[in-house]
Amino acid sequence: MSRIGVFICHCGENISRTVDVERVAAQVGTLPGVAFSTDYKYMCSDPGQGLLKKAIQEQRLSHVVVAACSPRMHEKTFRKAVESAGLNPFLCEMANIREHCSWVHEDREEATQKAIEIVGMMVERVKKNRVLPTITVPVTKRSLVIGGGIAGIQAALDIADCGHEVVLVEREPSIGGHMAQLSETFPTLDCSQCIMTPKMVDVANHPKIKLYTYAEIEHVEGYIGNFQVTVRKKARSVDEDKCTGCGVCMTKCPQKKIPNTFDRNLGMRPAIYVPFPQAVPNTPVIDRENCTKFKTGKCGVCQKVCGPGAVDYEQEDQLIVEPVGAIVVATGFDLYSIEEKPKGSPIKGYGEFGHGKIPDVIDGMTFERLASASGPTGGKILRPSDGREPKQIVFIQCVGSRAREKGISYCSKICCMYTAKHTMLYHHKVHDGQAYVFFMDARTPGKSYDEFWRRSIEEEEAVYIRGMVSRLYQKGDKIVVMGSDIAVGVQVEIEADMVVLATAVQPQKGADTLAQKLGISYDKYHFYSEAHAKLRPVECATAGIYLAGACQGPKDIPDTVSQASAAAAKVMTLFAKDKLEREPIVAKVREAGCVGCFYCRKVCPYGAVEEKEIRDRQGNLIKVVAYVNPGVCGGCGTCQATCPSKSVELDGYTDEQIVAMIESL
Amino acid sequence: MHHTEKHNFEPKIIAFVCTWCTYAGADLAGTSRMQYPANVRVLKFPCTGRIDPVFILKAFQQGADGVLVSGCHPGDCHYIAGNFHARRRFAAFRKLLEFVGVDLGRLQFSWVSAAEGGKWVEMVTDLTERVRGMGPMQEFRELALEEQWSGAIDTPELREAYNSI
Amino acid sequence: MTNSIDTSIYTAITEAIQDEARRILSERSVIAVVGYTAARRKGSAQPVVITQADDAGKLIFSAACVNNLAVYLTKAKKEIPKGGKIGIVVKGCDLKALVGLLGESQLKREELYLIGVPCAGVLASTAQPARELTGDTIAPKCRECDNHLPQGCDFVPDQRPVTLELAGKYSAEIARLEAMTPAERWAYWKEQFKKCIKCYACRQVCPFCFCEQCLCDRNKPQMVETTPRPAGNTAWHIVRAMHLAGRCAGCAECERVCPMDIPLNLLNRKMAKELKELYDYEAGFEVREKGPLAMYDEKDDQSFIK
Amino acid sequence: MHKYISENNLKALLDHLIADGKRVIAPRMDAGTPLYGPLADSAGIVLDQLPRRSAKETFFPVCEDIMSYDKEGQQVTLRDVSPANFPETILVGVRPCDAAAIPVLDAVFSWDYKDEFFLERRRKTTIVGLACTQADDACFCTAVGLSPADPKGSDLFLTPVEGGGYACETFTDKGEALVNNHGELFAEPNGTPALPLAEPQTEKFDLKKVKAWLDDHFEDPAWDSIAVRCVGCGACAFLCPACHCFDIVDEGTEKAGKRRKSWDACGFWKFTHHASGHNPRDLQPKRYRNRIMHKFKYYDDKFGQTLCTGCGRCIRFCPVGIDIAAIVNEISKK
Repeated sequence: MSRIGVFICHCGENISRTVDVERVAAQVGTLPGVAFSTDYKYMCSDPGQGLLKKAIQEQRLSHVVVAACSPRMHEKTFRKAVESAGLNPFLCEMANIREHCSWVHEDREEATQKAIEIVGMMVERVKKNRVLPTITVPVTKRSLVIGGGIAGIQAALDIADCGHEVVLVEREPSIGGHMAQLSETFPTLDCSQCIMTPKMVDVANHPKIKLYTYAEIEHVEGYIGNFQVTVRKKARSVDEDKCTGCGVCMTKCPQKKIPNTFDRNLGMRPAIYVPFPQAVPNTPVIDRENCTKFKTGKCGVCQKVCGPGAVDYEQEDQLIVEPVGAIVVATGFDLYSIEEKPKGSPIKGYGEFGHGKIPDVIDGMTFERLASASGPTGGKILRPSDGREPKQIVFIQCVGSRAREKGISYCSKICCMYTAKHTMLYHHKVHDGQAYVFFMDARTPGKSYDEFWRRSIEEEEAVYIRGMVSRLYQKGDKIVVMGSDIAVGVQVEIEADMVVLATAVQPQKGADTLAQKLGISYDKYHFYSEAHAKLRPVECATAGIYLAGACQGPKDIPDTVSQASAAAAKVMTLFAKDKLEREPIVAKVREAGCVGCFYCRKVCPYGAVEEKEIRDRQGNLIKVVAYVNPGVCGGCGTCQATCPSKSVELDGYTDEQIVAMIESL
Repeated sequence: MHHTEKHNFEPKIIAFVCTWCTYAGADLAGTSRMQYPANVRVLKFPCTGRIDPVFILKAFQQGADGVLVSGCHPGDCHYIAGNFHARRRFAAFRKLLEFVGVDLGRLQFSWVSAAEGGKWVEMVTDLTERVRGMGPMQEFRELALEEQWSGAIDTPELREAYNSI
Repeated sequence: MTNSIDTSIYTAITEAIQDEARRILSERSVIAVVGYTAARRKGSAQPVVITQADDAGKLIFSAACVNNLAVYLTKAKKEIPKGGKIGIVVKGCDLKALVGLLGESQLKREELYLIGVPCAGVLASTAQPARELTGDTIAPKCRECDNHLPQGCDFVPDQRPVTLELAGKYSAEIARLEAMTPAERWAYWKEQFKKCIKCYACRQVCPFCFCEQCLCDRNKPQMVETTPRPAGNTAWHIVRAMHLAGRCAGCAECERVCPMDIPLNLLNRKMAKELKELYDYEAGFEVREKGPLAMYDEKDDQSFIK
Repeated sequence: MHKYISENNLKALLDHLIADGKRVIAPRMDAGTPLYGPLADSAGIVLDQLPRRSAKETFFPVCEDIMSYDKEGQQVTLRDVSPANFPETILVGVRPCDAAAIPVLDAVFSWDYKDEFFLERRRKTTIVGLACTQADDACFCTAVGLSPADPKGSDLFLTPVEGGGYACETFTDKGEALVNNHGELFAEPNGTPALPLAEPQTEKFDLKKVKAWLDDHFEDPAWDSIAVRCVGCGACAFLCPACHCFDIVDEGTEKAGKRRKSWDACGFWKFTHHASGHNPRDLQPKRYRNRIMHKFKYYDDKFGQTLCTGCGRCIRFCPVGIDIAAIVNEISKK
């Protein structure tokens, strides 16, 4: 028989004003199983908790019900108190007679009666409560960072500097990401590579960072603290250990006419290449699609010229399993293509801007490469078509972004600022040139941002035209840009030498596939979803996975770096303990009843349900049943409501507890 | 404001709510000192996804005159998608109850967020008043007392028990 | 009455089933064949499991072959040999249940050898198995059958059933009930459920009631009264209909076997109708990983939610 | 005592009884199904078909309360159901296969434990049997030693005669009392010949041989082939006039509840399922074996009677066509 203790709180007068607390205590004291019942002014106060603890010991209470405020307020308080008195904290329940009773009813009789029923209901519930041990999960103090752009680099360095091992996986042959492509950065105009490359080198040299470039995530298993990540290290065809980075292979490669994607196809590179001179690692990779050796079997020059014998045509993809405890996703962004509308893209094409067919209509990133000192033109702004310097240049903002009719309604956030920067860079390099900007409105919140934008107009003489461009077309060697200036309400026509489109920021291609591997959610644009927009902005709903940078939404560099450090801090918080404790409100499978229909797995929002084989002593398979991984289970109980035989049960909210409550009413 | 006038019939309303949204919304109604009829008894679940249709059936069998099921708005589920599963489950279940002859006026589903204390009050008040107008849920109560003819005993005690409800 | 239904092809089908069973058993491509065999009473048939090619001659198909044999393949039936490929004779309606079981991880297609039956219909009841198959004696499910020739089987005798155009009964009956007031519907079902004696024939023949421990057999907590009283009976049939919603493909075995004539398939057809209307889902046509109540769409109807 | 009663007078008799406050149980249509049940008046009686369930529920209800409890504070109050409250009953239109089962059941309900719930109803009930004029190929009363005109179990037995009405014969004091109390409705027998009786076609079983085989064949491969098809429902046991297993469960809440006794069936997997999880009858053939053993061996061992009256209900309504007549016939030939 249970010996339940019931404690009715007056909450000063908050409860006792409308609820006759003494009557409630007296009434519930007569319920079967209740051994002790009392009322007290402030149960949550020190003396109140003392009373509770004393009663547990003196009355040898088996369960406790505290009738007071909402459990959302003080459940933790009382469970702690109960625990310190030697009872399992989950044998304590709260009956909410304040928010749900005394505060919402005026009639003392009605409120008292209701309070008696609420407490009675919790008494019946607590009888069915079970001792729940706190669940502890070991934590593997290594983390995985996916993506080697500035977000990934920052997160990796922060975690590694804290002494924890980091596995950094980058899809491209070098880390660096988009920031390595940029010329100068707003609002300070410092050289992107100058601030970026030292960090890249830090990564390469960090004893705690294990770097996989030209690698992708193949498969992710496990849960917070205990992930098993399979990394596919693509065949580089160059042995990283042997290669000294001398670069002879690249200079000798006969196939040199491959568009350089790092330079937005403006320059050419050989079939064996590093994406850019400051690449980390500085180990070339053979582009097998374009390599003569791989296409025809003939050539093999690079192998012959390679002193250390690092070139290996036979190399195959390697699958490496890395155990990690936390994952930071920093896969970054991509720009919406101004070319033909990519298949399956959510946004409609921009035929009015030439669909990429006019060679001197380029996107912002291409302009970055033109403006970059290490770019294909050595930092000179030259037209891709004829190499002439453009004297009239038009920038068009919000290409793709904020265009609901095209399919993207969000703001890409960085374009206003980088366009302003572009006009400045242009003006610095082409002193007699004129920049025009078509814009909807300028969004410049951020430290020194608005000042920067104003400078582009006031000092660098950019002409800002509020309005959109309706059409542009090639006329001789000019591009006629037709738009409207809504500020003055006139049509504008500019004969430009070059047009730069500020195309929308989108998640990386394959963001959705990676999310499915990780079991994290994403929005309709495939940006990854944070657990809470305000309060948990760097965590995924899936425990142990964190977000950094533009994969979560468009971001500039300072925001990206901040979020990366925040994600790193979250990882370090996780790693601060050897074992992870979590509330034991998790589902458990009653294997005897489970027939393995896996309805639970079909509805589980967390992917917590696994298969488990039940075998007899001889090892013969009896059946396959569901197993809920307590580390992954979020505790929603959808599985139990769905299970036809109720063979999976959510601790803390069992059918017995709920039915006991219903039956008490 | 709710008037505490006396009625002939005080319906029993059982509410199944999720912890994160509706329970918190009901808390907010309390902290805002809003007033509503005292007929409702709240059962807290982690998520509407946990609410088994059998509980609704059980509630009616235990004498509920009305049942309210309430959780997070679509997209707000603390557990990602529990309320989406619940929505389908209850869309189907209410059709079944209707088909066996339960008046759906007694069964209310709602989304009440943690910020919607006022909506909670409205839901509870509306359902209570509606069910009050409909009168007691006799069907399940009578059914609970019915026996197969062969097992029925026409004892005075049984008669008394029957008349007391 | 001239509404008799031509079942003459059943003789040829019987022979074809026997030949095929003989072949697959003698080639040992299956360990057993689940089919029908004649029983003592005139015109009667009962399920049989044969494991020897020599027994293939016992197999028959007739209008009394009413059972959905898929139930024998579920885990609930521990008596049937498992652990090898099993041949099974299936009508179109039975096949729909098999398709459901495949989707619910209860069966594996590669472990089945499906012998499909071109079916013109079977009897509504086998209380008198010798009755001629007519528009009056035919099972209600056959009146609205859309699967006379089962698809996707490993073997189907080359026969074409001649079918009668018969008015469907379930949709009319559902419409009749829907037109009633809730109180009238309640009264209707109360009369029906009152008769129930909890013999659980409905559950035991149902291919989808494959739970090893039925929720309604549990007593801790007792979710549903187990005693055969009106209250427990009503709860049982409501819970069962809910558990079958989106899964039941209408083999109507529950209704056929109910010794108390409770129109159980009416509940299942009503739920099927609702799920079709709500989510455009129909059970039994293709093996699907998730049924309508195991998935969701963010845009699902919520007009009933305030 | 031999008498004659016309169809109209039989109905008048029933109406008189009902008017007298007696409970008259007879076959009638219940939501489309022929079932025994209390008549509101004689118009509802249906005598041309065998009711779906047997007459046993008059004495052994589908479900009945045997006790109730209340908890008030720390106090638990138990209340027994008093059989003294059972109403006086006339059970009418009972076929020989149903009526004959009732004295068979007397044996088990008044053996080591006197089941007052059964016995008090038995005392308070007068059984009016009815000879059977129709049989189908599921009927086999003759195979188990009964006949369509067997008055076993009846207090008063009616045999339909040519031209309408029934020849009546009393077999007990209760039967005589019924006739005497309503003498005006009965006439002297007029010698009209009885309608031709039903002639079940099933071969007579050699019950001794059957039992002899069962005595020696608790383990036998035949059980597997017989019952492999059994799906484990309780239709056979619940329709059977002689099956009498029951379960006792407590139902209710923490505050109040009932202890109930309801029909059980050996076909259910739960029937012998132990609390430990072990089940000695783990597979369906073992459960079906129990059904046959109980009917043709155990009950005979204990009470010298056969627990089957050949009504054929289990054959007609077995979901999977299990035919007890065929099985027993086969056994008797082994």
